[in-house]
Amino acid sequence: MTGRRKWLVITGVLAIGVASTLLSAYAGNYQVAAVAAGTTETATQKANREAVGKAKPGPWGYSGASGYTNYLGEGTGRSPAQPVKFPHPVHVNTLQMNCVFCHSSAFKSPDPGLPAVASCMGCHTITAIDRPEVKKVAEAFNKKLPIAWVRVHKVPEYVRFPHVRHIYAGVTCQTCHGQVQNMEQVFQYASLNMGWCVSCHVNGYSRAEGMRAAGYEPDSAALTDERQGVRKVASYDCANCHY
Amino acid sequence: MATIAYEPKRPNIASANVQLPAVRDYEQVDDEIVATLRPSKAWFLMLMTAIACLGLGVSAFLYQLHQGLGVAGYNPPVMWGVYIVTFVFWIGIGHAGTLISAILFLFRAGFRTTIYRCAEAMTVFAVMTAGLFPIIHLGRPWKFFWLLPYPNWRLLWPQFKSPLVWDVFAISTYLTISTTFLFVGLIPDIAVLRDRETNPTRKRILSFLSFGWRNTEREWRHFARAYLFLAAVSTPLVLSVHSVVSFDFAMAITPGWHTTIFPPYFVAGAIFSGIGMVFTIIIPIRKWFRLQHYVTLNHLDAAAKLCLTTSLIVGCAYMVEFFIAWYGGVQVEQDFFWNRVFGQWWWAAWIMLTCNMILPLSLFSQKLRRNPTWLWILSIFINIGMWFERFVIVVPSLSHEFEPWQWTTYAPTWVDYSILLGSFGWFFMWFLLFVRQLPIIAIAEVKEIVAPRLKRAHAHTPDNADDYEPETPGAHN
Amino acid sequence: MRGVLGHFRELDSAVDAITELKAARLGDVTVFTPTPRHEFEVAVAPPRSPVRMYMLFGGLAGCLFGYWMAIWASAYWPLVVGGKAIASWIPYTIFGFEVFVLVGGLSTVAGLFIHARIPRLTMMVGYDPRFSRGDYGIWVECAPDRIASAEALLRKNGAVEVRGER
Amino acid sequence: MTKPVETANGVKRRDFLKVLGVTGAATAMVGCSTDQVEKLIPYVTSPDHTVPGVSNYYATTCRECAAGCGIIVETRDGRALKAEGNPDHPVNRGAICARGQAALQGLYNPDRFRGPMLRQNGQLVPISWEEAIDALHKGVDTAMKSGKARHAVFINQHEQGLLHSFLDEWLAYRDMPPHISYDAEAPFATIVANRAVYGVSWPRLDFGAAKLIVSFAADFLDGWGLPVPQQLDFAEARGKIEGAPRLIYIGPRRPLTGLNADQWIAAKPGTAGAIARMLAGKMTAAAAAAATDVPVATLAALKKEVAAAKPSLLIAGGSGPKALDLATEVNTLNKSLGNVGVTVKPAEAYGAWEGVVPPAVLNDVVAAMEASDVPALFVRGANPVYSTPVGLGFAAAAAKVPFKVSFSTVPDETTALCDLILPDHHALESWGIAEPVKGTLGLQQPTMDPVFNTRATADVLLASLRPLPCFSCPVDPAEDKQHAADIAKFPPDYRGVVASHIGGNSKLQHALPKGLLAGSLPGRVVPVAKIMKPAIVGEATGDYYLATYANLLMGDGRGANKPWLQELPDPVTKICWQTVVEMHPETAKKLGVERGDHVTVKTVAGSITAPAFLYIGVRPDTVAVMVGRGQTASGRYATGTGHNAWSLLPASNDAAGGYQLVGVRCTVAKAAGHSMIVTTEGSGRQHGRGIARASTLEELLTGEEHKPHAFPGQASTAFLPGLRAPVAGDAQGEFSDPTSAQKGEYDPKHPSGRAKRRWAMTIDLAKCTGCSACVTACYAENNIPTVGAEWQGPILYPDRKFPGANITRSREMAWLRLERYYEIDREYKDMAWNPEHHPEVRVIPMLCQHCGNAPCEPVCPVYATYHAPDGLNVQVYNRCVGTRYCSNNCPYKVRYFNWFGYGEPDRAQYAFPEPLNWQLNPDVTVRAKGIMEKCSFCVQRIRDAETLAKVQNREIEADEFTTACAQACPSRAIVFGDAADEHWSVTKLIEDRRAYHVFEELNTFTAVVYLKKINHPAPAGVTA
Repeated sequence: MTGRRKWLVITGVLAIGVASTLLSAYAGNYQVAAVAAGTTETATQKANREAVGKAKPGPWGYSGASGYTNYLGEGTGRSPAQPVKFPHPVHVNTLQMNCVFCHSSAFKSPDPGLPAVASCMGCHTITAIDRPEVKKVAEAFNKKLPIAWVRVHKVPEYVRFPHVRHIYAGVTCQTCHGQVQNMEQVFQYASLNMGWCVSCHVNGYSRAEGMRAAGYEPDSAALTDERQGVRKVASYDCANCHY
Repeated sequence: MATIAYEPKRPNIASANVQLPAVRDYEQVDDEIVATLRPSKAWFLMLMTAIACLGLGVSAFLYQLHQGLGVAGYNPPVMWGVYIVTFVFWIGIGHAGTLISAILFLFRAGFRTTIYRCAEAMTVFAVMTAGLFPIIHLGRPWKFFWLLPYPNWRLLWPQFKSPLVWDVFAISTYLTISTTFLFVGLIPDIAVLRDRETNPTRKRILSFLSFGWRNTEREWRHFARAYLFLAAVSTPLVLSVHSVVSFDFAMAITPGWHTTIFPPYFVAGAIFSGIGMVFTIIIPIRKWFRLQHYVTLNHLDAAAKLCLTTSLIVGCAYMVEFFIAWYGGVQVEQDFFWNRVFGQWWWAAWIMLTCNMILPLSLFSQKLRRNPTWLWILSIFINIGMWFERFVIVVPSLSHEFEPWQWTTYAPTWVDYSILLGSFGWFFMWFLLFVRQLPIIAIAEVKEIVAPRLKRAHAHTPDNADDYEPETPGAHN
Repeated sequence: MRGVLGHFRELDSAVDAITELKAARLGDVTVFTPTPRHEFEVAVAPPRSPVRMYMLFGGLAGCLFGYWMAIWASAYWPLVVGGKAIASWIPYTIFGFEVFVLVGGLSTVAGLFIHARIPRLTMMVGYDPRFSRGDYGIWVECAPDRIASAEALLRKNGAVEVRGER
Repeated sequence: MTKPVETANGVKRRDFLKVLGVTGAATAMVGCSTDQVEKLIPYVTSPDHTVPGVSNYYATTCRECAAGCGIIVETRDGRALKAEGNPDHPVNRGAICARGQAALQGLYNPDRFRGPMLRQNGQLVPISWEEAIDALHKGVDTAMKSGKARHAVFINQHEQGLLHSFLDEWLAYRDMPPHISYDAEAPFATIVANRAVYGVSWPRLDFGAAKLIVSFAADFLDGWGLPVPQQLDFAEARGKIEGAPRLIYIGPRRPLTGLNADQWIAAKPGTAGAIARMLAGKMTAAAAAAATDVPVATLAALKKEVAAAKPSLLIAGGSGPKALDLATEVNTLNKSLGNVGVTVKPAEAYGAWEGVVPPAVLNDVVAAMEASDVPALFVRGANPVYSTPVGLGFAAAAAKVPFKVSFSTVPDETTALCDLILPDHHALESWGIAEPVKGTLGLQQPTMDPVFNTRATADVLLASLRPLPCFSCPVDPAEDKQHAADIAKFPPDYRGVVASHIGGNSKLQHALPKGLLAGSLPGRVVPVAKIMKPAIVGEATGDYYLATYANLLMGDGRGANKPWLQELPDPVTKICWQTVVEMHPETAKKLGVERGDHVTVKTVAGSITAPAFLYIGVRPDTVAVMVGRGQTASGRYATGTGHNAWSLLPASNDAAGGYQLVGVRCTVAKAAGHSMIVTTEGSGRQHGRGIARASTLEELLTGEEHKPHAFPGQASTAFLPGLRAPVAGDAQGEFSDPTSAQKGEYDPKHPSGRAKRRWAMTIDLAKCTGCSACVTACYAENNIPTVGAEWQGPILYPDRKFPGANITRSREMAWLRLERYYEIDREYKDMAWNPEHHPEVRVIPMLCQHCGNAPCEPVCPVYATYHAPDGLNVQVYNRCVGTRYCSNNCPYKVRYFNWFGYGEPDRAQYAFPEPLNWQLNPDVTVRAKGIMEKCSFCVQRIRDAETLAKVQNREIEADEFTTACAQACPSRAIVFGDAADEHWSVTKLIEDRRAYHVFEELNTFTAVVYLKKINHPAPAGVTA
């Protein structure tokens, strides 16, 4: 080995080490490419954003197409099969149902809540009663059995995440959960790791970005805010979430 | 050089002028030191004992890891106990090596030459042992890496104002630098071993470890420079490491900890305990390996003087602590010191005072300084005393703080003791492996003080041949 | 590379040979010695070792990095502890110092390695295992036409063995 | 409330609720568990008015003692989480004691009966309710047919309400005599004397109106009478500072009331009556002194003082042989001193003891049972096998009863004897009604669905009347018809009983939110105990007097299986998980006994061997033992913990029919063995450190405040600033520069606005009695594990295999502790008995002081503890690596470490065995092993208040919420709030002239400010 090659190898290994440390450290912290205030979204950014919304889970339950799959196992893209194949797109996009129609306590409780089986039966005693998945629901209801959904988004037990505070702050659901309205099967959209949470708390939340993340165009007030660089900053005190 | 022996039987040798009269030439050095590397049955037995102790410690630690720290004898608010005591103890031990190899090198103290390798290896292994304890003592040891500054997705960094983070830096720097120092010094010696080795596999390994050292004058020149500067930079490092460790205590407001005297007091104590451990190790080694003509009584005498000096400093520090507690007039502090010496913890305090302050006074006698048996016995007392010094600092302070309602006592359990024993197993395992694999005495440096072969002049005669001790084996001519 | 290796038993003969070789300007002289001796340093009169510069610059860089790291990380997520300043430079001196020693020490060793040209994988040309034991060696790297005079010079100064090598 | 949904595959509603508590799944924090498959299970049908993750509050009545305090139970996702005082309730006015808090641990007690059980071949086996009711039916039938039904016995734990008349009606229908409303804790002599002198069983005692309070062995702050209202009134009176009453306590042992007293007169056991007679002028001071062994000068001074102080309040307690004489004499004295109507208010009587039956009635019962006359024994709630004097021989007699039924919710010594167990609902699952104060009804409603397969006793009794699918009854249509007509007189269920009493369902629904309405309960004629055994004192049988007593926590033994109450140190001795023999150090010296050495106490009735405890608050001729521990079959926490002091008591009553607890003669002898004392006390004196400070009114008024603790060379003890600043002591660098733009969240202008606040607390030591209710409130709110159970101790220490093993290693986890200091200058063991002088006692609640310059913060290597912008000293559990350095550097020693996995269900040390874990607060992380925890100033409540304010688009209002300890405090000594906002009451209290910080010389700038205790020395004219 010549001297030059030796030093090349040494520095190369060091550089790879540093790069992979940084990558593993910060992957998942920033997933929605922040669009600087006052500038418009580039075509790539737009394509990425839309790809995220339309992504489907991959063959191993991981969404390769989400664009943000973290290969270090932080759970992004995780998409467990659910006992009932509930089609969010049909309910949200086609039927224009709001998220809080079913997840009704999201704006009054730390806990977003899941619809009671009876809520499903409010409509499904009349509509689509012959679909196999709806039949499952009806059967559960008749047997007075709850449906055991598999949890997709979860923060650890030592984290308090009050949904109500975020809803009142104007954060769109899709900011954290992704465009569930376009997901045939819900997958974990964001890494939900601490850096990801904190980035938004520190750098602030732009309503326009949130609306774009939700898949619709920002309203004029949001656009004005964005032009003026208004971002909603939150507390990043540790005891905000950990107690 | 003039002979400065006033009396042949009771020589008083300047520390800088310690010679090796019984070592005649370079070949003898090579042969005698390489000869120490043969494993023996006794060595295996000792190694197995060390590994068994280590095994016990490891099992106790695993048990503690599973059950929780509660299996150790903690008695809040005594939240630190045997582990931190042992940590400081080993860190202290780890001070002698670099002191001897670096500081005494800068001071040109000749008696360091034959003992420094041993002391330096001891340092590295002691710091390796010490470094385990802050992790063992953690409530969640698997999270220890949170103390290291590395980029992470929590976007959080260590708290750099904490003395524990200072510790992390001080100890890891110290371990790195002392390991480097040891290894750099070993390179020429490994080259010697390489050139003497006949087994091709071992030769290959040694070749690799010697980095292709060729003994050229160029190599020696840069080596000397690097060695000098490493020594120069290690000198403040040695002083800083135990100062930083003492900050763990001095930065706290706990009575008995909150004193400005701690850094010098700890450094002196560390050197004292380190020399003690050097005696504990080198005296059997010189006997078993028949190296009495390398580590001569003059060497031991000189080291014992250093030991005595540090003992006096430590004793003075104890007295100053008591004086300041009284003179400072802070009642909490006064209560605490009374309780330490005459109250609840009198036994620990008196073990400390006896072993560290009173017994070493015997070293004022040159007869005892030159008595290896006494030095060895004393060194055991010093080891015990220095362990208890740390115990006396850590435990009584915590058990007798500001809040009388929370005064308690402390009793370690078998888990504490097993892990303490395991630490000795760990240390001696490494040390035993070292003594049989690598030269315990620096070959190249010994050669430096041995007279070279000359064509014109007569062979160099030692100046102080009279100081040669009759207990040395081998011919004396 | 080609030259002559002289093998000496005594220190003063080797020193004499070096002095003469240098005067004769036969070629580059490499001295092998089992232990560093001042006599060689005088005879070879090499330039000052630059290793100390590694210590200086490595140490300075480390010191700065130590301070910077502590200050930057504290200010990155400012949390007040015990009413102390966020960037408390006084305690951060410890980081300045420790990283100074760490980087300085390691760069010194790097300097040693670079200047002593180790690790060396091919080393056995012009080397003899006896040089690590008790004997001295002089390797004169010279043009083929000067080999004979070099050999003569070495022998004259008391070399017990002289051999040409390439 | 919804009915539980039982499902085919075993998913019960309470199971899925476990995972529905999404925001705060109460599992231990063991790390990020995103990889685990976790199920989210919704309701099948949403219950009305229930939002997942949002608490509902139900007003109900506490049944832990007879007082009938109003409580509000917080429930979330169908589970009761916390009991808090009902602020509108006339008895407890929002406060709640430790025992009331621990009702939840009765509700979720892991040892509760899961359903009805029948004894077959000596073993209790589970049966179905149909079988159980059938068995009851048959048993009652047999009893009736035996012709002895009029001797049947129904012992019910005394409680106010309609159950009295309901039971009596039911029993009458079955030809059985009225039931016995039993309460071993009832101060019967006082009740009888009150009825005789004041005409009500329990008048309101208005401490605030009195200038002098003299308690004759009435421990009114700790378990005697109605602890909460008494404590509220007393603390309020003491909190007045100017015009606050002086308190004198008379009795052989110094209980909590004695510790709070300005003077303790240590009269011989059972002789306080002599002092009362002396005060009444029926006895000379010298004679009284001879009888009581108190210096004459003390008594003369007392007489002068009582005569001078108008109005005064004399309270008679006592359970000696002549307790009734004492109580009558004292009540008469009150009358003659003109205190009735002024400090004693019969017009505002409490209903607590209406209908309670004297324990002496049991003498008849035992005699009848011994004679095999009793065909059936029914027990509900009470535990007469345990909580009766061993001399009565209840257990042996009860064994002769052929049919024994228990309606108790938890196993105890009595159920261990019973043949049929028909577990009632816990009080928090039940309907009921009480008349806590004359003219006001307190409602009791279920706060959650029953935890187990239990049924209300009234419903069971009703069901047993109905023609069931009765397998064995003879079928006779005529009889059936008659039967149906008879039972039609009874309402369909007990809820119906309650509803019909107050006028129908709609009225009930209307009244439930407040839990209160006007009305009254039917009176009940108390059966008179016919046989009264003469009080025996056993003069000849020993050299010492025995004084047994019950404290509020264990009571007569009913608190013993609740780990919160076992773990909470007794407010006086500070002992938990253990029964000790309290003796004066001089006595111990005489016996050659040291602290912890075993001693055998022997009376005519029995003996116990327990460790000796040196207590300077007990006369040298007396030893004291607490009752309430030492059960043999009362569940995992109680069984084998401590010793049973009931087993020392002979069957001896006073003239009123109450038990004689004090004054039995005993011998005390050293026994083999030594035990560690399970106590949380380190050193019981302050060593001059100025932790709990006191002053006198005179010093306050003259400005010559007592400054006993001068720290040489230290900063002045003047009130330091810092507290007012949002971030105290942020003294250096960028962040202290007011013009700096880089303060981050510490800038008051930061959008989060956190830095505008400084949460702080004041604790008024003049009010604090040391009752420790705040401690239990803290346990309940913050998921603090109890660590004292035997199996939680260090597993492999051969010397620590006993309950409280962890506590002998000071590993209790109480974030808030009550320190009790004697103002003495030497160790207890060196204290001599001096009847003239008894040391002053100070108590101080010690919790995290949330220092502005917290010493714990800068030593943490990972920012697990730091100073939040709103002034909190935060502990981030999930960041903690467990170096424990913070605790070392905390001068207040208020940080607690998780030595074991107390919060991890799969460990031996798990502190919340199912279903105790249902109580865990979902807003607070359950800490894993290896991390530090401490008081958080109830940060979850702060965050909740902030969220609420945000959602309602407003600012947090002053005094809008408070911490759990402040909320519970029956002395109202703790006030919490924002010290940076002048509208909060805490801000004014901080300015009080009595305010001080503990260890202010350490410049910690604490956020907890104490207000000095005020001592009330005897007025100048009367000093002896």
